[in-house]
Amino acid sequence: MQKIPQWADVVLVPLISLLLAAIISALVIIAIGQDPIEAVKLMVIGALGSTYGWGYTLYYATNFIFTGLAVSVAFHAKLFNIGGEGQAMIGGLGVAIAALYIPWPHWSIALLGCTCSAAIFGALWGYLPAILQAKRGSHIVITTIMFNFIAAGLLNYVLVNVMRPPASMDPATASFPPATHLPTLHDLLMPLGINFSRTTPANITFLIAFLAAVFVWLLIWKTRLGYSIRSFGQSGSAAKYAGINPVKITVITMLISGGLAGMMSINTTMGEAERLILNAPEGAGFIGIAVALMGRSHPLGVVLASLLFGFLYQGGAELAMWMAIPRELIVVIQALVILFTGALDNMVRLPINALLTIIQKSGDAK
Amino acid sequence: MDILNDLITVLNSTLRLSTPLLLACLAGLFSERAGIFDIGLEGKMLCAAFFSGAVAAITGSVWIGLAAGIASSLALSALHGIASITFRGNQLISGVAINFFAAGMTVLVAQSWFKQGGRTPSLTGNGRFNAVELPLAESLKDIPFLGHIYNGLISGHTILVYIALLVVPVTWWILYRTRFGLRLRAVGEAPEAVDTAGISVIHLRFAAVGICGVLCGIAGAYLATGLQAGFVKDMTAGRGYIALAALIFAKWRPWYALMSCLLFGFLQAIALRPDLIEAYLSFKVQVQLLDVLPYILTVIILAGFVGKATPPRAGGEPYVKEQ
Amino acid sequence: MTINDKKGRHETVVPAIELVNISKAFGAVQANKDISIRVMPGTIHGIIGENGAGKSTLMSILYGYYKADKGEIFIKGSQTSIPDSQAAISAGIGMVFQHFKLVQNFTVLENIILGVEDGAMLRPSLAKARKSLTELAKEYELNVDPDANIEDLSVGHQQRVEILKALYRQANILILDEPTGVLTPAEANQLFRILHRLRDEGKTILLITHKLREIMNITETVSVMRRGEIVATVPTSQTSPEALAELMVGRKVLLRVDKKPAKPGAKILDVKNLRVVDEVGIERLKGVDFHVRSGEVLGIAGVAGNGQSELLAVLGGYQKATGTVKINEKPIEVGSASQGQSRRANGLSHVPEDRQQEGLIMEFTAWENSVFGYHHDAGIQNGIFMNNAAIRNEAQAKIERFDIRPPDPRLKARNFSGGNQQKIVLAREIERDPEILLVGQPTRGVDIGAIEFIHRQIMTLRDKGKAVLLVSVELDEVLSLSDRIAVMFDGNIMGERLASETDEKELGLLMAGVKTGTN
Amino acid sequence: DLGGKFDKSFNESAFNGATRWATENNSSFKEIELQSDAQREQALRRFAESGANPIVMAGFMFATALGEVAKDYPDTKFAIIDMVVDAPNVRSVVFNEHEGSYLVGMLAAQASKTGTVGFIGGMDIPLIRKFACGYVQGVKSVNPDAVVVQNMTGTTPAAWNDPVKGSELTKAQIAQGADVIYAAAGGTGVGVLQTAADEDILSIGVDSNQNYLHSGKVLTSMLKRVDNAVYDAMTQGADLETGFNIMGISNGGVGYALDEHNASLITTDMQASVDAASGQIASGALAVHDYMSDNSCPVE
Ligand SMILES: Nc1ncnc2c1ncn2[C@@H]1O[C@H](COP(=O)(O)OP(=O)(O)OP(=O)(O)O)[C@@H](O)[C@H]1O
Ligand SMILES: Nc1ncnc2c1ncn2[C@@H]1O[C@H](COP(=O)(O)OP(=O)(O)OP(=O)(O)O)[C@@H](O)[C@H]1O
Ligand SMILES: [Mg+2]
Ligand SMILES: [Mg+2]
Repeated sequence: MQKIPQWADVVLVPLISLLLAAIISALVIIAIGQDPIEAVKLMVIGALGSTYGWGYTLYYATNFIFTGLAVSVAFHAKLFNIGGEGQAMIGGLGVAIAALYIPWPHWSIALLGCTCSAAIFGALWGYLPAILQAKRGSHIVITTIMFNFIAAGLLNYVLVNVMRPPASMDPATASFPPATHLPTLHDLLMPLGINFSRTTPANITFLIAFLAAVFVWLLIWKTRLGYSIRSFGQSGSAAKYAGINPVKITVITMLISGGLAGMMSINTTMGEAERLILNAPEGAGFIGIAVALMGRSHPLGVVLASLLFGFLYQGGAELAMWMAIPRELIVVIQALVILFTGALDNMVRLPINALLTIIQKSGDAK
Repeated sequence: MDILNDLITVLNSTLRLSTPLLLACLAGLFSERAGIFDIGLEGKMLCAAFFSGAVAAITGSVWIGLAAGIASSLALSALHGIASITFRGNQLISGVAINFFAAGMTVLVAQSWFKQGGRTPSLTGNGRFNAVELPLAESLKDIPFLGHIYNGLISGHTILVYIALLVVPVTWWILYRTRFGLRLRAVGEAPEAVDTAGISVIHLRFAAVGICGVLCGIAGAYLATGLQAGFVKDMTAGRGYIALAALIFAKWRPWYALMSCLLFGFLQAIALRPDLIEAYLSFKVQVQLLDVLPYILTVIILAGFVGKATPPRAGGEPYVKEQ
Repeated sequence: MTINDKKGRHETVVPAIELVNISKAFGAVQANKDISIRVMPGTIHGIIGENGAGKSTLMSILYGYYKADKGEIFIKGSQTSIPDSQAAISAGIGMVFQHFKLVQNFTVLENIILGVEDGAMLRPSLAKARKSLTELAKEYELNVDPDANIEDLSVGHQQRVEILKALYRQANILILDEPTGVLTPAEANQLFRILHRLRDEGKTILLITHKLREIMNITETVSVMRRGEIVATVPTSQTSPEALAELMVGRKVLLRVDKKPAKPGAKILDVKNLRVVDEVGIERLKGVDFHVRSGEVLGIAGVAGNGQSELLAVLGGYQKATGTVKINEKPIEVGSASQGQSRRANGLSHVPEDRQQEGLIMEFTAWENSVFGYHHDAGIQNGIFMNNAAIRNEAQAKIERFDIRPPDPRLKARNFSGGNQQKIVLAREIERDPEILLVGQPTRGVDIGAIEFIHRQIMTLRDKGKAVLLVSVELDEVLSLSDRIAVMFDGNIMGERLASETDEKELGLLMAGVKTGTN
Repeated sequence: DLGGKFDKSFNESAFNGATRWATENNSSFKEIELQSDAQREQALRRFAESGANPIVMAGFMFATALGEVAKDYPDTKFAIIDMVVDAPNVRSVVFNEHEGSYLVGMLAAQASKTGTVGFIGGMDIPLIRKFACGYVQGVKSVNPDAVVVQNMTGTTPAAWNDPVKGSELTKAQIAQGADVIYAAAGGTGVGVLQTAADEDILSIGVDSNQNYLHSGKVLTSMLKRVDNAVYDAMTQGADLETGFNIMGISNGGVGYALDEHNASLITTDMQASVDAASGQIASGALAVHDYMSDNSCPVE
C-alpha cells in the first residue's frame, strides 16, 4: 500500500467524511419531513453568513478549544481526562470568586486575574485524580467521572446556599461588577474598522483560546516538559529508563489539563453570562473529548474541530429557531460528524488510497 | 426502628439500582475483554430503553419490547464493530459518537411516533415486566430472619433482575470454561497469538461486541420496562459511565463486577435514605453532600483499597498486522 | 518416486517446501523479491541475512501470517494456497516467531490449546493437552510447568512453549525465526539437540539466525538473503563462516574482536553490598560487590534472570536498592527509583537491554530519540525549550558516524531494523562521552555486520580510558569483549575471572551456580 | 426552560398555552427549546428582529438575557414567567407556587393515613424549596404532627430526567411511612407517579394536570397555569400590558386539580377545607410563607 499523499490525508479525507455525514443527516431531515437544502442553507447562513452568526460560532468554538486542548494535553501522557466538565465548573467558581470579591480596576487586569483563578481552580480539580492515579493507581477514568459529579454537587451547594443573592430565584451568583466585563469582538474589531455584530457573546476570550492553542503546541512539541510528557505517554518503561518521574509528569500534565479546562469558564462565565450559573459548562467538557479525538490531539486539529462544532451548535440553534426541527436533530448531526470524521475515516481513506495508487500507477506507466 | 427491615429495604433498592449497572458492566466486560473499548454503553442502553418501551407500548407485549430493545442495541454494536474492527477506527471516538447518536435519535423518534415530549406512553399490564414471586415466598415469610430475607429481599423482583444475576456465573463460565471464552480473552490480550493460531480475530471481536449489544439491550429494557413503565428522554442518566467505572473497579472480572456493581448500587441506595444515615450514624448530611456521597465514597474506596487495574493488553488498539 | 516440477527437472525426493517467485512489498519497501527456494524433507535449512533482508517476512508468508503479492507455494510437491495461519497449520507447518505470539497472562496449557481445542468445553482439551505435554516433555526434554503463566516464565521457557505449540499441532515443518537470540548457550545447545531429534524423525526445519556458528554446526543447507533476494543457497559443508558473512553483507567482515591490551586505571564505579527487593517481595540482588576501573571492560555473564537486569536498573537509576554505589569515589543515591537524570549528570550512560521497551520511544523520530534521557542537558535545551534544530543536526551527524540506515533522522524508530535501532541507542549513549557506560545485551538480534561495528565502538570507548560494564547472555561476546568477567547466579556474584585466564567451560559451571577453584 | 426540564409539566404547559392561542386565532408562533445559556439572548434578539411580538419566555433563567435585550427593542413587548425583570416593555409573571403547594399539602395531610407524607424535588434550587415550603405548611396546617419526608434527586441536569431515581426515592419514602408523595422534579416525577401507583399509594403531580397519568392514583396536581399566562400574553399581542403580574390563588394562577380521575379520592370534606383555605388565601386572611421572601422556611 502506498502512503497516501499528505494533502489527501489532511484535506480530502475529512471533507469526504463530512460530506457523508451531511448526506446521512439530510436523509434524517427528510425522514422527519423537512427540507434538507433549506436546512443546510439556514445553518450555513445562520452560522457563517453574518458577523452575528460568526460571533456565536466563535463563542461556542472558544469553549470547545479550551476543553479540547485540556483533553489533548492529557492524552499525550496517555491520561484519559473525562473530567473536563467538572474542572470547567470549578474553574467557573474560581472566576466568580475572583470577579466578585476582588475590586478590579480595569477589565484587562481582571481578565488576567480571573484567568489565573480559573486555571488554578480547574487545575486543583485535576490534581486530585492525578495524585490518586500516580500514587495509588486509582484509574483516572473513574476518578474524573466521579469528580464531575462531585463538582456539580459542590457548585450546586455554593450557588444555592452561599453565593446566590438572597432574593434571587436563580441559583447563580450576582452579576459581576462592570469593571470585569470583557470587551466583545465588536469592541475589539471596531478600531480596525470592522463592524462586528454587537450582540454576540464572542469576546476577547476567543483570542486567549488561540493563545492557549499556540501554548499547547509549543508545550507539547517544543519544550522539554512536552517531550517528557510525550515520552511518558508513549512508553512508561522507556520514560522510567530515561529518569522521567511518572508521578511528577502525571501530576503536572493533569494540572495543565485541568487548568485549560478551567479557563473555559472565562468565556462562559466572565465573557457571556457575567455571573456564575448552575451547569455553566453545559457539556462542553464532554464535547472536548470528541474535539480532541477528532483533532488527533493536535492543537490545530482541535481548533478546526472546535470551529466545526461551533458551527454545528450555532447552525443548529438557527435551525431550531426557524424550522420545525427539534434540537435533538442537532445532536444526531453531531453524532454523525463525529462518527464519520473520527471513527470511520478509514472507510474513506482506504478507497481514496487505492484510487490514488491506481492514478499514480497509470501516471507512472505513461 | 427495625434494623432488619431497614436493611432489607436498602438492599432491595441496591439490587434494583445495581441491575442495570451490572448488565451494562458485563456487556462492557465482554467487549473490553476482547480488546474493544466501549464507552458507548450509555448510548446503547438508552437506545434499548427507548425501543423496548416504544415497541412494548405499541404491541402491548413486553417480550417483543425486550427483543426490539436488544435489536436496537445490537444495531449500535454493529456500528461500533464496523467502525472499530472493520475500519480500525478509534474505539473511543466511535463510542462517543454512539452516545450522541442515541441521545438525539431516541428523542427524535419518540417525538415523531408518540408526540409526548420525547416520552413513550405509559406501559400497563403485559407491556412491562412485573415482579416475580419466587415459590413459597409467601408461606416462608413468617420464618424469622431467613424467611424474611427470602420473601422481602430475594423474591419479588422482575425477571430481568434474576437474569442479570444469572449472567454473572454464566459470564464466568463462558470466559473460563469454554473454548469461546479462552479465545475471547486471548484476543483481548494478544490478537497476534490468536491470529497465528489460525483463528479469526475479526469474527471473535464481532461476537464479543454482539454479546455486549445484547446485554446492553437487556439493561436498557430493564430501565424502561422493568423499573419504569416507559421511556423518558436521557433516562439512563449516566449509568453507562458508572458501569464503565464499575468495570475498571472490577478489574474486568465477572464476580468482581457483581461486587462492584452491588457496591455502587448500595452507595446510591444509602444516599436515598438520609433518615437512616441520621438514625444509625447520628449525623445529618447536607443535601448536596448526600447526592455526591456515592461518588466520594467510590473515590475513597478506590484510593484506599483497590490497587492498580490493568486493562486487557490489546484493548483500545485496532489489530493491524501490516500497514 | 519421481516428480516433474514446472521447470521440468527430475528429482528423486520431493521437496518438503518449495517457494516459487514469492514477492512481497510493504508500501515502498520491497521486502521479498522473486524468491524461490526448495527445502528438502528431513533437513535443517538455515537462512541468514542482514537485519531487514526479508527473512521474517518470507517465513510469515509461508505461515500465512502475511499474504504474498505473488508467487506460489508447494508443500510436498502439491501447490498449496496459504491464505491464513489456519491453512498453514493444516498443511503441517508450525512457526516460532521472532517475537513470540503468546498470551502473556495465560497458562502454558491454555496457550498450547488455543486454536486447536477439541470441542466447545475447555476441560477435556486441557486434560488431553496436559497428557500429551507430559509425553512431549519426556520425549524431547522440553520441560515446562503446564500451569505456569507465560509472563512468569523466562524467555527460554517461553520459547519451549512455542515449540511445544508447534509439536502439539503435529507440525512436520518447523520454522524458527531467530530462536537463539534470547537463549543462553546451554539453552541454545539444548534447542539444537531437540532440532536434531526432530530432523532425525523426518521433520523439516527452517532456521533463521544471525549466528554463523549455529549455521555451520547444525544446518545441512543454507540460504543467504540480501535486500529481499536470495543471493545464494549452498550446502553448509561447502562453505565457511567468512564466505557466508561476505555473501550476506557484501563486504569482508571481521569476525573476531580486535582487542588491544587493557590499561586499567582508577576505580570509576564501586558497588558494595547492593540489595534489591522487588515489588512482590522477592530478593533479586543479595549483596553484590564489584568495581569497574577506567580503561577496562567488566563483563557480567549469567543465565538471564539471575539479577543482571535489576543490577542495570539500579545503576541506571530506576530501581530502588540498598547498599552503596560510588562513581568516581562520590556516593550516589540508590534509595529512589527516579534517579536517571542525576546518573547521567554523574557521567553514566546506559544502553539498556531492551531497546524497544526502554531504550527508544518507538513512535518518536530518530532525532527525537537521539537525545532521549538527555533532554535536560545543556546544548539540547535552552531554558524551557528544546533546541530542536541543533538536535536534528547533531542526529544527522551521528547517523552518518554510526552508519545508521536509512540515514534519515525524521524516520520513526519503529521503521528502523533492530540492528539500526540498536545503533541509534548506542550512538546516543557513546557520543555523550561518558565516564562509565552500562551496556545490556548490545547485539541481541543484530546482524553480524552491525555486531562488528558495535563491538568496535565499545572497544574504542574502553581504549579512551572509560569504564564499561557489559551485561550479556552471549558467552562469546562476554569473553571476547571483557577484560574481567563476573558471573552472576541467583542474585549473587559467583566469582570473578580474568578473561584471558578462563574459558566457556569454567564460566558455564559458575553460571550454573557451581563454585570452581578460587578467585 | 433549559434541558426541556419540567417536561410533561412546566414547559409543556407553556407550550399548550401557546398552542391554544394559535388554534383559536388561526395563527402561528415560533418556539425554540434551548441547549445553551448563550442562546437565550440570541433567541430573544432573533425573535425580536424577526418582528415577533410579544415574545414569551418561560423560566427564571431568562432574566439576565432579557434585561439586556429588552432595552434594545423598546417596541417589542416581552413576557417572562417565573422572574421579575424591571423594564417598561416587559411583563413579569410570577406564580405563588407556595400557595398552590399549600393547598395540595392540605389534601395530602388529609388523605394520608400514616401521618407521613413525602416531597421529591428535582434539584435543590430556590424554586423547588419554595414548592416544598408551601407544601409543608399546608400539611402542618391540617396535621401539625405530620412528618414530611423530603428528598432531592440530584445536582446535575440529569436530576430532572431520572425517573429511575424518582422511583427509588418513592420507595425509600414509602419505607419511611409516606403514603402521599408530591413530586416537583420534571421528568423524574414520571417515575414518582408511576411507582406510587404501582405501590398503591397516592401521588401529587405538578404544574399541569397530571391526574390522568394514573387515574385514581394521583391525589391531585398542583396547577401552575403557565398555559394561561402564555395564552393571555399572546392574546394581548402587541398591546401586552407590561409590569408586574402575580399569579396566585386569587386570580386563578395556581390551584389544585380536580377532575374525573381523582374525584373519588377527594372527599367533600377535603374539598370544603381546601376551598375554604383557598378563599382565605385569596382574601389575604391566610398568608402562606414564601420561601423566597427571606430564604427560609418556618416549618420543616
Ligand atoms: N509489517 C511491516 N510493515 C511494513 N514494513 C515491513 C513490515 N515488516 C517488515 N517490513 C519491511 O520489510 C523489510 C524486511 O523485513 P523482515 O522483518 O522480513 O526482515 P528480517 O530479515 O527478518 O530482519 P531481521 O534480521 O532484523 O529480523 C524490512 O526492511 C521492513 O522495512
Ligand atoms: N509495523 C511495521 N511498520 C513498519 N516497519 C516494520 C513494522 N514491523 C516491523 N517493521 C520493520 O521490519 C524490520 C524487521 O522487523 P522485526 O520485527 O523483524 O525486528 P528486528 O529488526 O528483527 O528487530 P529485533 O531484532 O529487535 O527483533 C525492521 O526494519 C522493522 O522496522
Ligand atoms: Mg526478522
Ligand atoms: Mg531481528
